[in-house]
Amino acid sequence: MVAIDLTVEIAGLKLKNPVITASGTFGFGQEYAPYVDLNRLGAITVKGLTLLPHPGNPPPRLVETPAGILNAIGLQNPGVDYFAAIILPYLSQFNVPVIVNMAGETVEEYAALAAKLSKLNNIAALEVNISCPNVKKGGLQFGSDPAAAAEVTRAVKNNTCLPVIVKLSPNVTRIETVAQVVAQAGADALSLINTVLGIAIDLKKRRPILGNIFGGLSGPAIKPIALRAVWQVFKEVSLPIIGMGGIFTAQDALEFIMAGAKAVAVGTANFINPRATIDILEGIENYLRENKIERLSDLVGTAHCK
Amino acid sequence: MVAIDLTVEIAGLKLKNPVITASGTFGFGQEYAPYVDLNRLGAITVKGLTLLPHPGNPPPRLVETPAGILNAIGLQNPGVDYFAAIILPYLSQFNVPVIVNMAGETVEEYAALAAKLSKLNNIAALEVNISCPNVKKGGLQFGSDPAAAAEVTRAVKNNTCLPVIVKLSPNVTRIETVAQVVAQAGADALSLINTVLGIAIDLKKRRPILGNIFGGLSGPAIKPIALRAVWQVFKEVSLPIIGMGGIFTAQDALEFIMAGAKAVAVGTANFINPRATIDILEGIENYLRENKIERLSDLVGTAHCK
Amino acid sequence: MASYNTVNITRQEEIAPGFYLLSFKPPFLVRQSQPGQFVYFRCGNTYDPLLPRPFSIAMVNEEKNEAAILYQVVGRGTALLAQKKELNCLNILGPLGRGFTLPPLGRPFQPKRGPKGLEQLESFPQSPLRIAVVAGGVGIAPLFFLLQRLKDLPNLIIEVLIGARNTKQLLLKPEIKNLSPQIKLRLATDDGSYGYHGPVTEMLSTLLSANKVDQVYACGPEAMLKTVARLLAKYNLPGEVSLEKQMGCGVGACLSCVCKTKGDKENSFRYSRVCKEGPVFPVHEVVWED
Amino acid sequence: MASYNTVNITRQEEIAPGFYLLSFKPPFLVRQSQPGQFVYFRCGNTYDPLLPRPFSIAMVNEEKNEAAILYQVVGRGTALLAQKKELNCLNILGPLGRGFTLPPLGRPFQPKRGPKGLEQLESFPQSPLRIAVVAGGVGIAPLFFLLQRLKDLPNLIIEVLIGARNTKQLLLKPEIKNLSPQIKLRLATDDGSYGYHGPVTEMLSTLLSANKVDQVYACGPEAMLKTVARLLAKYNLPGEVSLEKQMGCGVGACLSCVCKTKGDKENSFRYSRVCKEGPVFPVHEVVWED
Ligand SMILES: Cc1cc2nc3c(=O)[nH]c(=O)nc-3n(C[C@H](O)[C@H](O)[C@H](O)COP(=O)(O)OP(=O)(O)OC[C@H]3O[C@@H](n4cnc5c(N)ncnc54)[C@H](O)[C@@H]3O)c2cc1C
Ligand SMILES: Cc1cc2nc3c(=O)[nH]c(=O)nc-3n(C[C@H](O)[C@H](O)[C@H](O)COP(=O)(O)OP(=O)(O)OC[C@H]3O[C@@H](n4cnc5c(N)ncnc54)[C@H](O)[C@@H]3O)c2cc1C
Ligand SMILES: Cc1cc2nc3c(=O)[nH]c(=O)nc-3n(C[C@H](O)[C@H](O)[C@H](O)COP(=O)(O)O)c2cc1C
Ligand SMILES: Cc1cc2nc3c(=O)[nH]c(=O)nc-3n(C[C@H](O)[C@H](O)[C@H](O)COP(=O)(O)O)c2cc1C
Ligand code: FES
Ligand code: FES
Repeated sequence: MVAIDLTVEIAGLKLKNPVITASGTFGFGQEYAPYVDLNRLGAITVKGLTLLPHPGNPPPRLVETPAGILNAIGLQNPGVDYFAAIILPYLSQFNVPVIVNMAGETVEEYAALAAKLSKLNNIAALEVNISCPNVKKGGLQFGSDPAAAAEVTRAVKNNTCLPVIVKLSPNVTRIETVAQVVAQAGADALSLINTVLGIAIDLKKRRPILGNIFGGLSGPAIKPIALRAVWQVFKEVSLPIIGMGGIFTAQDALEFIMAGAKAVAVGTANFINPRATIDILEGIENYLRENKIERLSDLVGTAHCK
Repeated sequence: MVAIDLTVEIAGLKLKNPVITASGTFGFGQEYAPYVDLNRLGAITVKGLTLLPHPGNPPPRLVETPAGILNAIGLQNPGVDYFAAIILPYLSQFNVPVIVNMAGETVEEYAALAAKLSKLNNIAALEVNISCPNVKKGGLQFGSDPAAAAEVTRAVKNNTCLPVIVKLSPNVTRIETVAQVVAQAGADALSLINTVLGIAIDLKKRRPILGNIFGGLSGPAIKPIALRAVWQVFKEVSLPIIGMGGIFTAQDALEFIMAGAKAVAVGTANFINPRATIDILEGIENYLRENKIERLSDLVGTAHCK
Repeated sequence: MASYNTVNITRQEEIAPGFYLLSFKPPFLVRQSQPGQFVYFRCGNTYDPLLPRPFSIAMVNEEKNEAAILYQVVGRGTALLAQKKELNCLNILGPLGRGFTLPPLGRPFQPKRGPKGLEQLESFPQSPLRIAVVAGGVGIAPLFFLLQRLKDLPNLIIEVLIGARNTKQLLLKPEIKNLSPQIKLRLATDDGSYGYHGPVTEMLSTLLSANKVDQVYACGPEAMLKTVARLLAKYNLPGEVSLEKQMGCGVGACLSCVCKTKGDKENSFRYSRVCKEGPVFPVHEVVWED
Repeated sequence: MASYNTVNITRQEEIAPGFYLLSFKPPFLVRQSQPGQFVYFRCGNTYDPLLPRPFSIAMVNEEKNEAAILYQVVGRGTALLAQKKELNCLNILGPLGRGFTLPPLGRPFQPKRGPKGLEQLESFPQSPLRIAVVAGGVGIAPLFFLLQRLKDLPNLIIEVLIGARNTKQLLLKPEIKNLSPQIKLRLATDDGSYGYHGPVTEMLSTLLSANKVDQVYACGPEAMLKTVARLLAKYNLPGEVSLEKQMGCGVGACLSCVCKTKGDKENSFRYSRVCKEGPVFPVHEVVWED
């Protein structure tokens, strides 16, 4: 039996395997620790963190849709200080890189948060969620305006030595353009994709179901959209890509890798199968073994070759 | 039992009820005539027509995805002359308004097609599909560039006296902006939404499944996205909206109406249930009766009221 | 600690039209589960419906280490579940959440957050403690398991109040009577086809005004629970309610299932997770919304 | 004309591991259906899997007006279908598409499009006509129905060639023998566990080179059909093949299911709908791709 090399390098960060948890779907690791040996994960990306604690959106916050879910959690989180004092020490027990997903409503907030986080030990990388409303620019998302996306990226880069992964929104006309712009602004890697904007209506109340009206669509329903984004960005931008969006099985993960992702993140699937990450990891390994592919990296982007 | 008023007026066009077939999913009506009494439909929107016959994309053209399908038919159609000679006379036997969905690769093509169609009898309205690659501008879709969308709209308007419905693509950063711009360019109504751009990978061949690589996602999976588009456009633009995207049941249709659609189009659902249009029509009527709503129009946009 | 395992259905029975009792050998020791806790599992195998569904543990058989849920078919998931047969398997996550506190209640209240006059409770005659268990429809599910545990406790007077649409939907009547002869059962139907004609909360109101209740456990539709909360506030009595919210993960990770609970400051609130801090909450901690 | 109706399953049987024969009373008169036509229906009730699945009519019983399909479990839809029981209902659309042309073939070819030497066929001895029916795996399905019709025609010599992975997957052997003593059955397996050891097309090749066949009907994996097409071109013989493509509507409306067929001009092609112009095509009309 040949040894299979599952390691991945993303922006200087070495992961023992490509399976990462997607931000917001795995809490701070703790809740899933009874089901998953956290040490086996490629990395853990924690729930989106803000400078100050955030109460989040009024419920209902989640609604099931065909083969998907719409969520509008609204960044409920205990803030960076609590994270530093309580959560990071907990996670540091494990032998797993911690990626911190960060959010803010102004460029300054992102900058300050990056600076604070960079003083902490045991953080492997920052993932910048730019699908947040830019309150200074009328609430339009940073991620839907290439200039604002670049500004946030620069602000974070200027305040950290950690690898910076920028997480792009699919709710744009050309995701490749946003990718290019944040690459130029210094991003070290890209996460693709965040959720797709949607709503759901309550027929009985004749009102939107979610407290926030709008929500983000995730799960198998968006897999074709996410794969497309990975495909497009891989073609035009040379940064490493963490692919996500509807990855439920090893097959799904392999499709993302063939489309150009170096690593994959598992989100909604955790809710359906708390051991999804491990099942996917083992499935990828089996696939490589059966197909006599010694290095996972040999598979990245292969679907682009004729 | 009170009489229920299901009539809808869109851009001066009176429909006996709000249930329309979505372009490309109902052929030219003929194929579904064994299953559906075409006279009962609010309108039939035919497959996208071009000036000259079009062979379409190489197969595979369709792949099933979770709660959806990806298609890349590529506008295979017999061209406007064949349509005028053979199809339109066939459809004219029925007592149902015919909406002609039109496509082109240059502004001139749209203009010429509009002029030709406007000379024919028995066409109720034109639906302008702007999700086509603009060959003169490097293949970017007309619909993803507000200026190009406006140009196409004006070109069609200048060459017809028929009501002009512009069908918008969801693959844009702000669909409201495109809606506003085409409204200013003279559109009489809007169809929302066309399919969402996606891809699928064949794990065995390690290649994209579709002959065209990219395809358009439709079906229940995209319903939250389509509802969101209707909601956003209804808020900012006063043109009548034909809502579509994953409408499979009367409940779905009613949600679109509450979100702001005056009429609805049924696409992928026809494939799953060839009588979907009629089931939806009857379901809407029953809902109105049970809820003692005398006019369908009283329900349009109600989800926006607090 | 919660577990995640594949188990077989040992029995599935339609105990009333549209209501099913489904038994299984849970992947956890039923002795270690609390009434009010729930299990979380998928009713089908495809991506639609996608999410697992939460069901309260309704019944346990400690000798056989069997548990059962009692559910009503309300949508697609429960319709799929109803088609399952013996030996079909389920991937069960559980037991999850915080269950009911066994009596006497009152301890969980911090005076500063409790309703005025709570101190009175502390001076109540220690025995017997008069408990009202109030169920609306299928809300009897977690309460039946609670009754299985309460019946063995000393010095309790237990009144069970159940309200339902009609006679047929009054669930588990004989089973409750069999639990213990001490349990007094009062029934109400919306259509008057059995027992009291009207909402179950009116029966509760009568008992409360006659000063016959020291504390309450309730589960049922939100509107009913709100009325229970209002009544308990009026009479300054403690109680616990089991809430329902749409869930994502079921384990506290996604923050989907939150409800408003009282915060540290006057009129402040926080969002608590029904799957983790709940589903059972002290009635006075919940901030009820319209 | 095709119909769309709900019907009950009258019987479902696993005739070999992973292969099922499912009988139903179709909503159409089986007498009016042609071998090679198919039915289109959903295997589940939820949005995943979403589309109906096409299955060839494999068998009819005209007295009882029953039809059957023979299918292999290959994915989620067929796995769901295999779980169905008698009396479960299906919403069947059909019969759809263009079936096999009864012999003699040859008529559908326009000389300008046919292979060179086609004119020879017209001068073949009128009787008996030697027909080879070539099936790969579950491809026997439409061909069995074809045999049910062929067996009653005069002046035919019928050879049935079936290839499969292994003995177990050689389907409907006894049923074919029962059809008529005249039918000669030749079997091949990939693993050599029964009959000829190798692809079924090698048996066909031998027959063709011995000049023992006048025309061919075939159904099976695309690679097999391509080989059949190559052989028939080589020997200038007519034949028909049943193709498979992913379908959307099943009725010709969506243009999803196209395959390349010869166009009017030399080397030109057109896209033909497998659900409407097919699934059966004259073998020489198909433009085979790699
Ligand atoms: C902690 C908890 C314990 C529960 N215990 C029981 C029980 O013992 N017996 C019982 O019959 N029911 C119980 N429920 C409710 C049960 O989970 C829902 O009835 C079930 O999920 C509906 O699934 P469905 O697919 O049939 O309905 P759907 O088609 O999904 O929806 C039908 C209706 O149920 C609501 N619903 C759907 N999913 C949920 C969810 N996850 N939580 C709450 N409401 C939902 C929808 O809003 C809708 O109004 C419990 C809920 C919670 C949160
Ligand atoms: C005209 C026609 C007649 C057919 N007759 C039979 C028959 O008699 N017996 C039989 O066993 N099979 C038959 N098939 C094939 C059958 O339709 C597929 O095996 C079935 O749709 C697979 O469904 P699934 O959900 O189990 O597989 P999936 O999970 O959908 O996919 C498994 C594999 O089947 C392929 N597939 C899926 N859907 C289709 C489709 N609609 N058309 C073609 N390939 C598909 C996929 O590409 C994949 O490789 C026929 C196909 C056609 C087009
Ligand atoms: C409940 C929930 C909460 C999420 N919270 C965050 C978040 O805080 N920050 C972020 O960048 N993405 C967040 N996401 C997006 C996911 O990380 C992921 O990008 C998306 O869900 C697509 O992947 P999936 O389909 O596998 O879930 C959240 C998703 C869900 C479902
Ligand atoms: C097979 C197929 C072909 C389509 N062809 C066209 C077309 O020619 N022109 C067009 O404007 N939209 C076309 N569409 C888009 C539909 O009209 C509709 O906007 C979309 O499918 C969303 O609705 P649905 O989810 O109900 O299918 C097509 C969709 C499908 C599935
Ligand atoms: S369901 Fe995820 S936190 Fe409660
Ligand atoms: S499946 Fe729609 S045209 Fe054939």
